[in-house]
Order: sequence, then C-alpha cells, then structure tokens
Amino acid sequence: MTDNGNPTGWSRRRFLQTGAATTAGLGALSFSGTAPTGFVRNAWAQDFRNNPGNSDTVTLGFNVPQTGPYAEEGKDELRAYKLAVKHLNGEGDGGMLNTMQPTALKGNGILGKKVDYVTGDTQTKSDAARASAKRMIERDGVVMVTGGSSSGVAVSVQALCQDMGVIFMAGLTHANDTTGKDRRRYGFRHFFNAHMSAAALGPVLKEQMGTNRKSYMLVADYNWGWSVEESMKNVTEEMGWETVNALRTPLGTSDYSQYLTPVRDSGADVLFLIHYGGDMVNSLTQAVQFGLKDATVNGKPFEIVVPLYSRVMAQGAGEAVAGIYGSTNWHWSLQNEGSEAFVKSFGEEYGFPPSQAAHTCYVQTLLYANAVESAGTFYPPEVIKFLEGFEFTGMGNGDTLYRAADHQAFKPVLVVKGNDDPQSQFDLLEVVKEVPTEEIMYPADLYPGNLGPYEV
Amino acid sequence: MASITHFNPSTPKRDLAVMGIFALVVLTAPIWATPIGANYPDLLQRFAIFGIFAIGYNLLFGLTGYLSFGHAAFLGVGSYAAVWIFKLLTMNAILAVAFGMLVAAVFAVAIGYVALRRAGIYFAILTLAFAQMSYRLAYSVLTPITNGETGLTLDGNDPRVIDALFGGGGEGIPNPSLFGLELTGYAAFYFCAVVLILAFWVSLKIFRSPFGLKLLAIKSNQTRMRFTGYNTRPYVLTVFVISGMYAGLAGSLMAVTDPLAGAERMVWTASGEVVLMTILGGAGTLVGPMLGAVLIKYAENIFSAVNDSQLADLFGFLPEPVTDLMVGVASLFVGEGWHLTLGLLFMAIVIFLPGGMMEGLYRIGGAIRRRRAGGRAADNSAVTQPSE
Amino acid sequence: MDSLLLQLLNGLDKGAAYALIALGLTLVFGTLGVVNFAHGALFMLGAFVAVSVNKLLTISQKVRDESITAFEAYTEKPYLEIWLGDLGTEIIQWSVPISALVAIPVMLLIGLVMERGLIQYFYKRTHAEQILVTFGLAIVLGEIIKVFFGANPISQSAPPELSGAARLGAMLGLNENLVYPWWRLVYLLCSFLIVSSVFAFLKLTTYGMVVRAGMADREMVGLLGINIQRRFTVVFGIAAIVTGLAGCLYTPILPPDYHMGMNFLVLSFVVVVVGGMGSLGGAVCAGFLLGILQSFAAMSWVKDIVPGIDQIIIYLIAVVILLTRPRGLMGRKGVMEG
Amino acid sequence: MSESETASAAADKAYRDAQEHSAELKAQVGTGAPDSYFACRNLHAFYGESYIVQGVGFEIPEGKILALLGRNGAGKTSTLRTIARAGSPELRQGEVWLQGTAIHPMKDFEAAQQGIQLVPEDRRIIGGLTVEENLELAQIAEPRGWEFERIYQAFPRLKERRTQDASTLSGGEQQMLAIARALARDVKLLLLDEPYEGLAPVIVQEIERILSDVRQLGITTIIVEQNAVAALKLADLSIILDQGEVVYEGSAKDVLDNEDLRHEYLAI
Repeated sequence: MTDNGNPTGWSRRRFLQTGAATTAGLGALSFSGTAPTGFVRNAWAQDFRNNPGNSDTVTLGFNVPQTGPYAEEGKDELRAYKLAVKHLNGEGDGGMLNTMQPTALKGNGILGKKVDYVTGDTQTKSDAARASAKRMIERDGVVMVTGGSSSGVAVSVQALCQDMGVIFMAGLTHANDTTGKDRRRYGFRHFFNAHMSAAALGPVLKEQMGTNRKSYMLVADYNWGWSVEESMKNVTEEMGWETVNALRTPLGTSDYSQYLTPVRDSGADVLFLIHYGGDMVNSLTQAVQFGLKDATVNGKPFEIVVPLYSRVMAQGAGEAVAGIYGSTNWHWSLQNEGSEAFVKSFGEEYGFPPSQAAHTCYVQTLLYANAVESAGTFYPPEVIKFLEGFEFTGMGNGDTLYRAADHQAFKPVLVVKGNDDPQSQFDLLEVVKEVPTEEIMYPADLYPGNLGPYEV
Repeated sequence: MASITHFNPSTPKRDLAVMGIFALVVLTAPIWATPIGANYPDLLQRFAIFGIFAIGYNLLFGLTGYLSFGHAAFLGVGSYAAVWIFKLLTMNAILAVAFGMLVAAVFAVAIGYVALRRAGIYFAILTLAFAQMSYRLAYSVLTPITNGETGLTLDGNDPRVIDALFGGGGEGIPNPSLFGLELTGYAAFYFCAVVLILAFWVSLKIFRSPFGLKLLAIKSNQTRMRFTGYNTRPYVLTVFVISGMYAGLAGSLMAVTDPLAGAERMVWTASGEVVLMTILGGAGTLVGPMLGAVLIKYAENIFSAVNDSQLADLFGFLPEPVTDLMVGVASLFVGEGWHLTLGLLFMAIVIFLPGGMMEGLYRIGGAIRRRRAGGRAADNSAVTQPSE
Repeated sequence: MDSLLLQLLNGLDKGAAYALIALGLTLVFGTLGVVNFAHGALFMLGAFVAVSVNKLLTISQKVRDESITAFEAYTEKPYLEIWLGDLGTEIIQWSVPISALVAIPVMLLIGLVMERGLIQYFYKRTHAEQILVTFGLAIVLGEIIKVFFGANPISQSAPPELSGAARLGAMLGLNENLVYPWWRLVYLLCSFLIVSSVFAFLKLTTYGMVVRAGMADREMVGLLGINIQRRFTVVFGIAAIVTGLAGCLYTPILPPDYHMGMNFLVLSFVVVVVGGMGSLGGAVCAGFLLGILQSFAAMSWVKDIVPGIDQIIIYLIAVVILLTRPRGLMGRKGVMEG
Repeated sequence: MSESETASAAADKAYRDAQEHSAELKAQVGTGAPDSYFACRNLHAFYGESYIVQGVGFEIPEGKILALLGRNGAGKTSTLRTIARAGSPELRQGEVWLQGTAIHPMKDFEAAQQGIQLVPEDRRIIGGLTVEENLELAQIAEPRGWEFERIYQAFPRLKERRTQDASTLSGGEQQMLAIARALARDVKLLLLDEPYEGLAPVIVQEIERILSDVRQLGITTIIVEQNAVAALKLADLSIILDQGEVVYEGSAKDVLDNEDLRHEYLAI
C-alpha cells in the first residue's frame, strides 16, 4: 500500500512534474487538490494510504447525492461541508469551532495543513457512491470520506473505506445496521438510529396517546424500513400497544392510496409512516388527504407518527405535517450555544437555517479534524483510537459520546411535532422533548457486529 | 445503421490490425487516461467492465436490431452469482466469473425464450418487465439471497469451502484473487482488460461469421426470412443468450473488482444506460459501444466530481466578475448539473451524428482522405436533387 | 366488501392517471410513430405549471421576522391578499384548478415547440435514435426544472372546499369508515372529462375524423390532398395538454419534483403496450385495468398468499398479456412491430 | 461483404448505366415546362438502396388514357407512386409536369391538390371510418370534385352502405369506393393501380362498366393492370416497362395487335 497500488511506476508526483504544464482543462482541474504520496514518511514512521506527508494541504472527500430524489438534502450537506472547511481554515466566524469542547482545533487547517476538498455524486446508489468514493481515494488522495443520505449507501461506502484504509464519517444514515451488524472500524456515525428514534418516541407517545393504542405501520420495503419497524414495534408493544398490521410498501411508490385505505377498517388508531424522503412526503400528504388526521377511532383521536423527520422533506409535505410526531437528530431552533453559533454562521452564509443533515455533516467534519489534531497524525488507527470513546459537548446536541464498541454517537434525541401555526417559512417543526441520552442508550451487543482491524 | 460496417471492407489482415490496435489502446489505458484525469484503477476497471457489457449488448442490438430493455438483469444476477461463489467456495476470480456467466446464461435462456415470442417494442417491454421484476424482488422479497438495499457483501464468517480446504482464510475479509495474485487496483484493471480484449475478439469473430451475417440479414428483413422458410428464432435466441452472458461476465467482473452486488444494478435505468452507450458509440459497429461506455462512465465519474471551488481555480486567471459569471454558468453543467451535460450530449450526438460517435470518426477520417485526394473533382455530385 | 369498494376506487384513481398519460403517449405513437421518452417530462412539466402558477399567485410582500436574527426570515403576505382581501385568499386556494386552465395553452405551446423544434426531424430515424434523443431531452427538461425549483417535492394543496375526505359511507348508508378524499374524486371526474373530450374530438369533429384516418393510413390521407403532418403536429400538442393536465391536477395528490416524469415514464410505456400500440381505447382500458389490479395486489391477504406481488404486479400483467395477446388488449396490426 | 452491400453496389452501377442510356431523356430535363398536358422525364426512384424506377419518361395528351404495362416487378406501381409523390419510393432525379406545373418538387398532398389522384392497388379504404366519411375525407382539401349526390347516383351501392364501416365492404364495393373517392376530388390526372385485382369476374365486369363511364368524362388517366387486355381495351396509349425502364411506347391498339411484343414483355 505504499504507492497507491500504482504498478506502472508513474507516481502522481512524477506526472505532476512532467505533465502538468501540458495538461489543460478538465485534466488540470481534476488534479487540483491532489497530494503527492508515498515519498515522505511522517513522524510515526508508518505509511498509510493517502498520507498527506509534508504537503501543504490535506484533502477531504464529500460524497453526497447531487442527482436523484435526495439531491436537495445532498446540496444542504455540501453547504455544511464547505462551511466546515471554511471554519477549519480559519475563515468566517468559526461557527462551532468556538463552542466545541474539548477541542484542539486552532483554525489553521488540520495539523497546519490547509483543508481542501473534493466532491462526488452518490446518486443515492451504492455502486455510484462507491465509484465516487474510490475516485476520491484513488485519484484525489483524500484522507477521509464523508457524506451519504441513505443507509444502503452509507453501509456500502463504509465497508469500502474499511477495505481501503480511509476513515468514513457517515452523514445521514438512520438504520441500525450502520453501527450494528455492518459496523466497521473505519466508520463513525454521529447521526442517531432507528433504535434511538423508537426509544425516544416511546415515552412521548405514551404520554400523549396513552397505553391502550392499536397501531398500523406502513413500512418502506427495504432494510432501513424493517429496522425501524422492528424498533418501533419493540418499544410500543412493551408499553401495551398492539400492532394491528405492518404493511410493507414498495420503495418509490408515488400513490399510497391502496395501502392507506385498509387503515381505517383495521381498527387501528395510530398510523406509523416508516418512509423517508420523497416516499415520506407522498405517504404523509396522502394519509392526511384520506382524512386520517381528523378521524376519531375507538373514541380516540387518530394519530400519525413519522419516526424519522427531516425538515427538508417536511417542507415538501407542506401543511400536512402539522401536529404530526416524529424524531429528529437536531433542529435549528434549539437554544444552546453550539446550535446558535452554527445556525448563525450557516444563516449568514446561505440565508436560511441548516437541516439536520447539514448539522451532522458539519459536526462530523469537525470531529474528524479535531481527532487528527489531537492525535497529532493522520495515521488512521491513531485517529480512530482518539475518536473511540471521545466525549465532547458544545456541538448542538449537548454531551455526546462516540461509543468505542460500535462507533455510534450517543446524545439526546429530539422528539418533534409538526408546527400547527408556523411563524415563518422555516418554522415547520416544534421540539416537544429532548430525550436524555440515558433513555435511548442500548448495549453495544444488542445488534452484534464486528468492527474489524485497525490496520488494513 | 448496418451500413456503417460497410465503410470497412473486412479482411482477416485488417481484423488482426483492429485487434492489435484495440489491445494496445486498452492495455495502455493508464497512460492515455492520465491527462484526462481518468487514471485511477476504479474508473479504468469501469471502462473495461462497461465496455464488455456494451460490446455484448451490441451483439444483440447491433446485429439483430432487437432492442432489449432488460439487460441489466443479467448484469445483476452475474454479480450476485459471483459474490455467492466468493462467499461459499473461493476467492478465485475464475470460478466466480465462470459461474456468473453461467447463471446469466440460464436467466437469458429463460427470459429470451419467452420474450422472443414477440418483436419490436413488444420485445423491449417484455425484457423490461422481466428485469424490473427481478429488481423489485431482489430489493424486497428476495433479501435473504440478495441482502436487499445494502447489497450482498463478503463477511468474515463466510465458509469459503475451497479456500478453507487449502488452508486459506485467516484474518479479515480476503480480496478476490487469480491463483494467488490479489486482484485489487491496477492488477484488477489488467485482469478486466485482458477479459475485455478476449470479449472483443469473440465479438469480432461473431460479426464476421456466417452466423453474424445471418443475424444481419434477420435485422434487414425479418419477415422475408420467415417467408423463405427460415426459422429465425433459434438464431436470435442464441445471440440473446451470448449477449446475456456478456452482461453476466461484466456483472461478475464488477464483483471481482469490488466484491459487492446490489439490486440497483438491475433497475431499468441501468438497462437504459447500456442501450444509450451502444447507440451513442454507434450500434452495429465493433468499437462504437466501447467508446460509448467510456464516454458515459467518464461523464458520470468526472463531470459529477467537479465543484465550484475547482471551477473557480480554473477560471481564476480572469477578472473577478468574469470569473464569477463563468463559474456560475459552468457549474450548471458539472457537479450536481452533470446530468444536464449528459442529456445535452445525448441530444447533440444523435442529432448531428445519427450513427453515433463512430460515424463522427468516419466523417473525420473521410474528410482527411478527401483532403489528401486534393483537387480531384468530386465525381457525380452533379446529380440534381428533387426537393425532399 | 367495503374494502374492496375502496380498493376499486383507488384503482380507478390510479388508473385515471395512468390512462391519461398513456392516452397522450398513444396519440403520439399512433400519429407520428415516434417513441417519445420525453413523455414523462410532459407530465412533470404539467405539474410544474401548477407550481409556477401557485408561485405567481403568492408573490408576497415580505416582512422581516425580527425575532430570528441569524438569517433572513420573513412573514409573507401575498399581494393578492393585500389587494383583494378574501377574494385573493380564495384565488390562491384555488390555484390548482386555475393552473389547470393555464396549463392548456402552456402545454399546447410546449407540445408544438417540442414537435416542431425536435421531434419532426426524427420521424424517419430509427426507434433507437428516437429513444436516445427524447431521453436526452427528458433529462435536460428535468435538470432545467431542478435549476429553477430545486430537487425537493413542492406540495400543492387542493381548494379547501375540495380537500379533506368525503364521507361516502355515511352518504350511501354504508360503513362509516368508507371515506375517500374529495380531490381524488375530482381527479377521477376530471380524467373522465378529459378522456371523453379527446374521444369526442376524434369521433365527432371533422378534424378528429381526419386524424383518425391519418392514424389508420397516413399515406392515403396525404394522397387525398391533406397535409396530415400539420394535423399531427396539433395532435402532439393535444397529447401534451392531456399529459400536462394529468400532471397538473395530480399535484395535490403527489407533491411534484423534477424527477417524477422518469418515474412515470416506464409505467406509461407498459400501459401503452398492454393496451396495444396505437389503440387509444386500449391505452385507457389498460390504464384502468393496471391501476385496479395494482390496488388489489396491495391488500394484506393477497400479499400474504403471494409475497411481493404488489411489487411486480404491473410487469407480471404486462408479460401475461403480451404473451397471450400478441398486440396487447386492442392493438392494431403492424404498428411498431418492425 | 454483407448482402445489402452487394445490393447497393449493384444499384449504383445500374443507376449510372441508366443515366448514360437515357441521354435523350436527359436532354429534355431542365428545359422547363413541356407543351404536353402531362409529362414525366427521366424518373429515377429508389426504395432505400433498391433502384426501382430507372429513367422512365413519357407524355400524355389531355383526356387520353395510358396503359402502363409490364410484368410483375417491372416498376409500374412505383412509377405511379412516384408521379403521385408518395413518400416512397424516393425520387432522386427526374421531373413530373402536369398542365405546366412542376410536380416533382411537391409532397404527396401538394400533388393531390394539383389534381393528381392515385387509386392504389389495395384500394386503401380507411377502416374505422364510414363509407361517407371516406368520401368526406376526399373533400377536405381543395379542389373538390363530385358532390355526394352525384356520387351516390353513380354508385347506388355506396349510398346503401353510407353509414357502414368501410372496412366491412366487399372487395368490389371497396374498389367502387376507391374510385368514387377519387372522383370526389377534382381530378386532373387519375392514376389507377390494378383496379381489377383480386375481384370476382362478375365484379370485374361491374368495375369495367364504371371505368368505361369514367372514360366518357375525359379524365386523363394512367392505368396499371396485370390484365393487359382489359387495360388496353380502355386505353388510347400504351407503355411497356421492363426492369424499371421503358421498352415500348405506342398506341394501345398496336400492343393488342403485336403478338411478339405481348409475348416477350407481358407473357400473354
């Protein structure tokens, strides 16, 4: 692994020296931000893939969906990444760099190297996402890959990064698998997961809707949907609810009417819409049109719950979200030092508040940078060791722990409700409760998995 | 479109030359791909793999005119089959590739047998329907076999019976190999490249064979062949299966270079992609589909990766307002806008070069020859054209 | 029983959308013989007519929200409401029906421009080339919409009088739980209206008679001195209107995004082929048939018997029909069989 | 070498040959409008790469009927279609003139508006439309010919079936409708392609009667017919085509009398 696996002997550096002058247009463009590798050994005397050595810059890889249904979320993630790079390089107001504790970051890049970045399009497809990540790793020489807006993509890119020995800081991924059975040594997830959503929602639902409820679930028919279904069932059935039916719906359904009509007749009085993205927008909009929100069943007002909320998507559903419960990783209206600092600098830069995806991506970038800075090296095993068990605060979610055993971050989870009477165009969700970490904590071996080796 | 093959009167000698040049170009890819920023193993592997896919597709579409919209299904099952070999038996790529092709062939026989009862757009929809069913089921009900959205991946606990027999295994997840040679990075590319050259050679042989000529005849006049008592179906089915095996080969190579198989490889847009590659390059030509594959994969991996800051660097030499303008305009076409570029490219090529990129090359070639011919007057261009 | 009735309604509703899209596609197939992969894009453009009209109607006076300091937050009051008061509110609430009216000329124009500007040059090209160029066009149109409206779905609401659910059960003296959204009933009604107007146009007017004749034997109509091409161009425009209206009126049911055309594209081809190439009646029947079967396949007990059936039902039906009826339900001989 | 390649090379050669051989016809090309009522000069037409009409040219005085004869595949139908400016075969060279108007640059519908009417060999009655709608169709573009009343007077059978779907008509009735449809337009040049083909002898007689009535109208006509004798009975002039070229030109009577000629080119 010393030479990027380049058997032709044409090292990138040699190319840069001999060929750069003649390279124009895209060629030159695509090479900007490339660090020569394999020549200089760092202080640890250990070489590893994409060691920035004594180059002046270090490159991060932002792999987000830029086309397809999640393009808007990807766009917001990219905004956050760019902001994070700015702050790391000491430009702008510093954002959460000022509120993060503890921190070794000084606003002079990472280990004194200016932070550069490359971007890629995951297309929300595993193949495309891996191709894009491989390009970043093989060609652009990134030391860290981050991003993603779906669990399938996150899991497969995480596995790739493990194989290639590059750290992956997951973006938006909510399935239990990411830090459960598919956990990897090189992968870290700041976002919460299905289990935590369920654990956080449970008590609130109990409080709001009582213990004698019958639930009906519409579940996106793939891994993520099933994991949320399982977690929600466990939690609600434990508090005495009955699951009348869990109906699986094809991914990418545009018309949910045939799945919604049986709900009323089933005797259920709570509907869980376990969909994400465009599917959630469609199923929620249509459920409301079917009059479910205003219905009364078993003498109780009918309720709809969306276990995973996203503000970007809630906008798509419009008025339909009013009064609907769900959980979220973070919300811009939170009144704490970190959130306020982040919202302020994001808002000043782009003119609107950041989404939870943007928040998690921003935090992940800073966390990686801080880990490198604190470990004093880019050498992944050392960085990983620093991140494992790292406790920090001031990043918008309060006290947070990166658990060593599964690389899942633990922090309070927000239960939110669609705002009945929005005051502005961004005021869509209202935070009902911040569920403390203890209530959503679970043992690491609940979803057994194998992290794999430090050295690859 | 068949007429494009007429530009090139084929002789065995000429074919040999074509093979030689093709092999040379493929094997030197790491050199010529460098200035265009495409020299990294993953993309080169993709060029080769999708080249094989498109060359195989062209055998069906280019020779017979049957427009299949479900070829991605064969690619998908090829991938799954190969990964299962990796999981159960051995990491040796040869076995995985062979099994991938075999399973794809079985699928192709089954689907082809049914779909070839119809022709034209009906055939296209039948193949599309089969592929979509495979995709949908792989994503949901068949998850125990396919691992659904996450995709089928290798696991430390996989049995790998044959490898275990020979005392292999050990820590972690091994890489696919070729009798001990680890197939990662450039090694994997060269493995794919050699397979690509072989695949191209087979395709060339089929094009030149009596079988190939018969297929061309089927394309130019299906009904006449039927009237003359020719039962065309066995011929078309044969080439359908061959082309399905090419897809299976491509799919299993994807698994070799990256041991993972996902359902999305079977979705209809993936089938559409190979159709586009083939037409874009020049259906019915030998090299065209390969060109189309390279172009589309290049666009997908390189255009999509260009971002504003790189554009700003590129136009940085200009005065600031001009730079901003240029970056603003250019960013519509790269990064998140790379689909726009792709769409415009499709339109431009098909509008101006009906025969695909190969026609463009022929035109350039023709122009050069004419220029060489110099002052010699064009022969019978004086034919008066009726206005049509 | 009630659940069957509801699923039938669902099926009809879904079928209505399929039928309209397939009808438009068949008009183009049957007249121009062009495989138009940009047809889904017309559906999407129709939906975005609704979005644009809504945006125009709600151009607002922005009042800075002082309580939020970090970024520009506004409370907005549309000028229409400021100028016209309650009437303005009413107009905004009725933006989807209004946009349907706007969609008619707009989609006609889009259709004519598309046909004259691009499609007409591809009549004599191969189907493969038609697919490539129209697919390219579909991508380009989608991306243009993405540049202007973003990638997120944009919800549109039905007028308050027509939103919410109709208590069909109570009205008909059946089960109380039998309710159905008003707007879906409106959509069903509108699609019946649109389909019947298209058929009436073709059956009852001389112009329609010529078009039908042209679909049956284009050359003979030309030999009788009629410039059939010009009429077919108009038919393309009509197809664009039908498809655009389908998209426009669908927006309260399905918040539109730039990608929705692609999702409907494959489906519409399947519907057209099941119905039989070139058969308008076939397209409409197949649309409703597939919609209804899709609804029934989603019922719990059906899924228990055949797992995953709702995932594949449409394609399965397509295969069965094409194998048993070579030209689909009502296809004509010789259309697109080359 | 593929099959079609050989075919196209052969076509190219034949095309060049024909150009040389028809030097005389070529001489007329480009000399402007002819004096005669109808003339075509040096027509070269292709179906794709197949060279079908190879330099055909002839003239017809006003009101005369020309029988265009030849064996199967001699290019008769293609010649008619070329004159009517149908989409195929494609006319690559040559001129068509009617009453001093150049028809060759026109499209099918423009030629039809100039008064050229083709009654195609398979009648091409439009199914799905009623008999009357088929006639109506012919009267949409100017110049119109007979009124419905006159048509129905001449074709009482059609009047009986006016509301019937035209595809349900018998072969003879369809042929009547095809002729009636042509007469519904103001015909300056009538092109009849195999009017008797596939009809029972009784019906042939009926059509013969109709055509001889049409003859009385003095419409300039080209008739293509397998049954050369029947055609020659109607015609004033005659042309024999062989392999896309004119091999004989003369009066209809001459052909009827010249047994050798009939034997060699018409197999009768």
